[in-house]
Amino acid sequence: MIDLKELILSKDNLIPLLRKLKKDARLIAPIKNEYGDTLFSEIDDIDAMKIDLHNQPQASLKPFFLPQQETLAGYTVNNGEYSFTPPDKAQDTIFFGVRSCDLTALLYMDLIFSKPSKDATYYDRRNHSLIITLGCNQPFANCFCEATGSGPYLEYGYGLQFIDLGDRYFVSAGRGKGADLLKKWAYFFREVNEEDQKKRYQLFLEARGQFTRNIQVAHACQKLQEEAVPEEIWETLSRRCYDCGGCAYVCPTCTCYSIDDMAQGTNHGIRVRSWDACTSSGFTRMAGGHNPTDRSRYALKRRFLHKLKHDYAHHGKPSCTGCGRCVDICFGGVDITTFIDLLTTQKTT
Amino acid sequence: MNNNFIPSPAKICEIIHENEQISTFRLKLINTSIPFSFLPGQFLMLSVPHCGEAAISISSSPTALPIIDLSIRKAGTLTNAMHMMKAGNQVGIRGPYGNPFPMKNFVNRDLLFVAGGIGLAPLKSVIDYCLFHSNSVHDAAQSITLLYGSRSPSDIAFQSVTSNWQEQGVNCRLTVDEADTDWQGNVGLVTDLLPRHNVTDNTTALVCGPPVMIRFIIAQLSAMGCQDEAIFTTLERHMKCGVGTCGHCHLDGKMVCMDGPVFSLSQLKTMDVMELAQ
Amino acid sequence: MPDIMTICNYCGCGCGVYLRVEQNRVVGSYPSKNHPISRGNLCSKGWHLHEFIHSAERLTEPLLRKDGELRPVSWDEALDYTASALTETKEKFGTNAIGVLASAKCTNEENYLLQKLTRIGLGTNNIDHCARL
Amino acid sequence: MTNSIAELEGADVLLVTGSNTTETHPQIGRNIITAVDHGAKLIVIDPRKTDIAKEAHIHLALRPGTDIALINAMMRIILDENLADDLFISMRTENFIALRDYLHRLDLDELATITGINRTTIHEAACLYARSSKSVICYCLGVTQHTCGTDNVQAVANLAMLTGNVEKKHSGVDPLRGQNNVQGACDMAALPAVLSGYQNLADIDVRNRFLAVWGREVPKAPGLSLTEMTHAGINGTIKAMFIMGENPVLSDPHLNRVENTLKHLPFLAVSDIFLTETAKLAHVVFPAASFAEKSGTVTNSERRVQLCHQAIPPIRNCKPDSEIIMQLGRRLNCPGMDFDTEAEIMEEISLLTPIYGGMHYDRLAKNWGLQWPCWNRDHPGTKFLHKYYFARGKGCFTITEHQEPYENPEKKYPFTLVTGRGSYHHYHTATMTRKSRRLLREYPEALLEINKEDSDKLNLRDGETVELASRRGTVHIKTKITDRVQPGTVFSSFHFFEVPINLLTLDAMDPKSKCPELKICSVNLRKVKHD
Repeated sequence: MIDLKELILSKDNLIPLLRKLKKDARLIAPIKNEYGDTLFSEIDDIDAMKIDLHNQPQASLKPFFLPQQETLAGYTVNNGEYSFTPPDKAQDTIFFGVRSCDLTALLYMDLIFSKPSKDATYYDRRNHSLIITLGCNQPFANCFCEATGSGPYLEYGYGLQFIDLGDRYFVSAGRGKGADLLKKWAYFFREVNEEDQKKRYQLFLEARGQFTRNIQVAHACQKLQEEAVPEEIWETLSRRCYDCGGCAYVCPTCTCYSIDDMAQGTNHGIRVRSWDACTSSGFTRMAGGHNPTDRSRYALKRRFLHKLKHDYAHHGKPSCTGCGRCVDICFGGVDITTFIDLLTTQKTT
Repeated sequence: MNNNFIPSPAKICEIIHENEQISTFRLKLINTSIPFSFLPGQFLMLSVPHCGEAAISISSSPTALPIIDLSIRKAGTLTNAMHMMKAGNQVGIRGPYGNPFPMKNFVNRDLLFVAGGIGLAPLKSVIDYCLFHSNSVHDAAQSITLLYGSRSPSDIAFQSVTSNWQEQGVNCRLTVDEADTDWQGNVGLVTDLLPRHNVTDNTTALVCGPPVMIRFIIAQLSAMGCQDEAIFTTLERHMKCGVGTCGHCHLDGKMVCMDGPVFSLSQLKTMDVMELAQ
Repeated sequence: MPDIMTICNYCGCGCGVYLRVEQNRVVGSYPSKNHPISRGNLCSKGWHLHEFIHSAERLTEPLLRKDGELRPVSWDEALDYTASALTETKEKFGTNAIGVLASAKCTNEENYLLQKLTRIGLGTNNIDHCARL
Repeated sequence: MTNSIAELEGADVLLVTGSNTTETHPQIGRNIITAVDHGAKLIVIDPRKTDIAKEAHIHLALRPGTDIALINAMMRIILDENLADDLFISMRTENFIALRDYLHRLDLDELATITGINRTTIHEAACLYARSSKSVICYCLGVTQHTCGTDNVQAVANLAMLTGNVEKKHSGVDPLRGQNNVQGACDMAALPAVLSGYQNLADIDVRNRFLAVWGREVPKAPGLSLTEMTHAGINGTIKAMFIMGENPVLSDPHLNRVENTLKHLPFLAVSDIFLTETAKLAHVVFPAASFAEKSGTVTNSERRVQLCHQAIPPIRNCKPDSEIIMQLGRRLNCPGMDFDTEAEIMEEISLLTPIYGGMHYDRLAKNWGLQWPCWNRDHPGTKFLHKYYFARGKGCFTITEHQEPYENPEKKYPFTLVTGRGSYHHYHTATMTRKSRRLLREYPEALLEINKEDSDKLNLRDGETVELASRRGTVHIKTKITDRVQPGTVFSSFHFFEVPINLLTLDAMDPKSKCPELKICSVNLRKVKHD
């Protein structure tokens, strides 16, 4: 009897395996499209679409579990009667080629959306999902997952974890669905030998040495527990925040949202949940105009402290997963790494 | 799994016009088989057709169930639309959410309520609850005093309620910022009324109103010797979910909708809140 | 359905934006990383580009003023009425009594067609748009 | 723009004038900020302390409407300091001597007084700009929306030519285009005096070419400009109008006059996606498809022609504007109104428009479109203009003289009102942005920016409503006390129909560009007792 926790998949068998998986579920993987963008996309024709495992997917898995805009309920108003209908149900989905940082982010979202009771639409999608990750042998340009403890390989959380050993994948199974899958398609795999183990370990060590950015995340988290951030840091950063919301939208762990009604006619409409950004001034403004947040000075305070101070205090680790997506896109050049650099290089007064 | 965001329809049974800006909407759930209970200080997410939702604190006492009162001031789109509604119309509610006032702590205490404007709404729930239990040996408060400030005589809300309370032994002191010719009562801010009252070891203060008022009253109460643990307020923040996930009411590591909206001063002092800012 | 690439409808930067479509509704907009202008981010307007498309306030029927009020009519009626009103103006006051405003929000093809129509269909060079505003 | 947007990042000195770039052109702002972070120097000319001005190494907060005086002063200093690019001037330009002599007659102290900026600061800015060979100028409507707009633009061009900062990568003069297809609408000749690709309406060869393709003669006489059409009043020569996707009732200056003109038109047809303030005045309103419901091309600020793809079918009974125009055209017996696809229309455009000569859909689909001029199928497009020659041969220096704004503050109207876009979240008349709940939430109402010094004098609180009046009209608006504006100046956007700020603005026009002086007018403000 072979151990179903760890197996080897020859690269030749990848497409055949995915083809089987696709029979029972929607299959989503990073696809490089005609515009040169690598996006998680649904695979209709597995032979025609190019799965791209060499570039970082532009967006994380967040849009699939907490979409930019989703319908929470439909409503009707008839003769003063007001009623609501629940949204469509999720379908079984397998995600392939997910990076460690993005799965870590998903595990964080699981936590956020489990209290006080499980968020219905989020958990509906989550319960219908299986995540197959790909450990990172080579970090991307802006990555710093080592510093946030969310990569380059993972210990848990995945359905299956693939590690690229060159001509083959080292596959580890998580509990439940992942293990079942290996059992069902065992004939595609072979057992792990000592050579495979060694190579995996070697690659892991090498991967850790290849980060180009040295971001002092742990130091920053520690420092935030101990002392207040100097006002001038908030002001320097906030002056450069041009209110696009991009950092929050591309962030795999930014879960802030808004709920609004969208009328579709005089007597019906939909209640939608959509991404929101705590960096925007309307985020905290109350009806009547009063706003407890002074954006000109603290536009970024809430976001950075939430990630690095409060979540660290609550969960023992920051909710930044080091995916680096927010790094090059900030209009003012004031992303979370700028903050960490400012904070950790600043002399204590 | 229940969809956390689908409200239950409720009917507006009665609308009490409090003043030009504030009305109290008396609601009843359409489906009476839905179990519903709450404690003073908790709030609901109110849905008004096409307007979305807003967090509104319940102004009636749980002892008045199945009646649920929401006292609402015209402030934005939703509240203005609410004021256009008529008795018999339906709205949606979900909740209750948030931490209530620690009612058990109020037994045998001298309760001092300080409110400004619509801020009386959540405190009204507490006062009604206390009065309901005033004959019970185990649940009654020692005494109840209310200091209530309004901008002008025509802005005074809950007029019949306060006179009713007066009859039931509540020491009600009303004041207005600007008097008109008919006004016989106090003129000035609530902060002017407060020093005329005794604060003892047995005083528990409940404060609700505009942030500036809260700030000054809390400072005064502390100066008068009131303990941090015996001063309570309820914070108002923009909220979207009520269940601690949307992030809007995030306050220095806490969620006002889950960890509040009722906070004691000792809790507030550990947080960075504008109500205490200098 | 794969997301559709288009160009942002707001300012003159011209960001590459993907529109996310579900059941014939646009439910999201996000930047292209590879596009030379957007480079992985949009401004606040761009990130919310999809929100006005399905607004309940959209015009959905042709309207014709009857008894002082705009009332829904068929396309044929609206177009016939317009064509005859323009023809009548031309006959009565000459071609230069007609003025046309094109749009900096519409496509090149639409602007091209409109100035062509103005110049040879209506017979005037009275065409402009809000370039200066 | 003569440059590509991406080139800005490589510039050494950026001079931004009359542009609130980070708010109105966020991606261009992003390039400028990146350039600054990489060590480039930034000079901003703007009466307001905008977010981009806060990043400036030198912020020239001039008195509104004194751009020419400022640039003339800078040029004089450049001459005095021997920083002019003599080789460039002799090889590539003409009429330099006249400009030089004119500049030498100017008194620098007097110019400095006009602008309200001290001489040393102007000196510093002039030298900074002139000393670099990779200096780029970005300007926007803050330069053009003046009675002297054309001269302002010319002054900017003079400055660039004087220092040889044109014709190269990372260096040039870049007007930033406001709307997604302002550039394209101009290219397509939605203009009264040119044919597509800026071809001369009077040129007989051009006319013959159009006649051959269109099958009908193009009228000879140049047409009326937008302002001439919409401001003629009840007795104007225009008796019927067709307006596609514009809202002049809110966007144009001196609104009373626009509304009055349009209201009294015997016939007005409007095609739009929303019932705009303009559409409300129409006799016929066509429900147009939005950008997501049609395909076509648009041309951005850097002359890049890009494809837009249809995402969804037109909603309900809407139709794309192209369909509306062609159906109308056929009813008017206009020839050539039977295109099957957008690509087919572009083929005709390419045929008639040399700068679009190589713009075919199959090419545009790749590589994010093409930048004009693109003369033929093999041409790769043009990243920066004026590479080997100015469009008209040599660049011509033209003397520009300072002229006072049409209105100056005086006793009855002591403040200068500057208008523009007011936030990251709204766009023009906010017809679209207001329909987005989120964008509306971020900036829900019109605000009048006023300096604390002025608000103190008038005893105004932040958020208090004031009555704002000019010689033409009055609006009520909430104040926002800020140091973004200088004392004596107030600022407001024109996004909100509830506060139609253009009731106040001037329709006095630049005689050459016909661009109205929207940017400045004189106003008075008064506290309003309890609302």
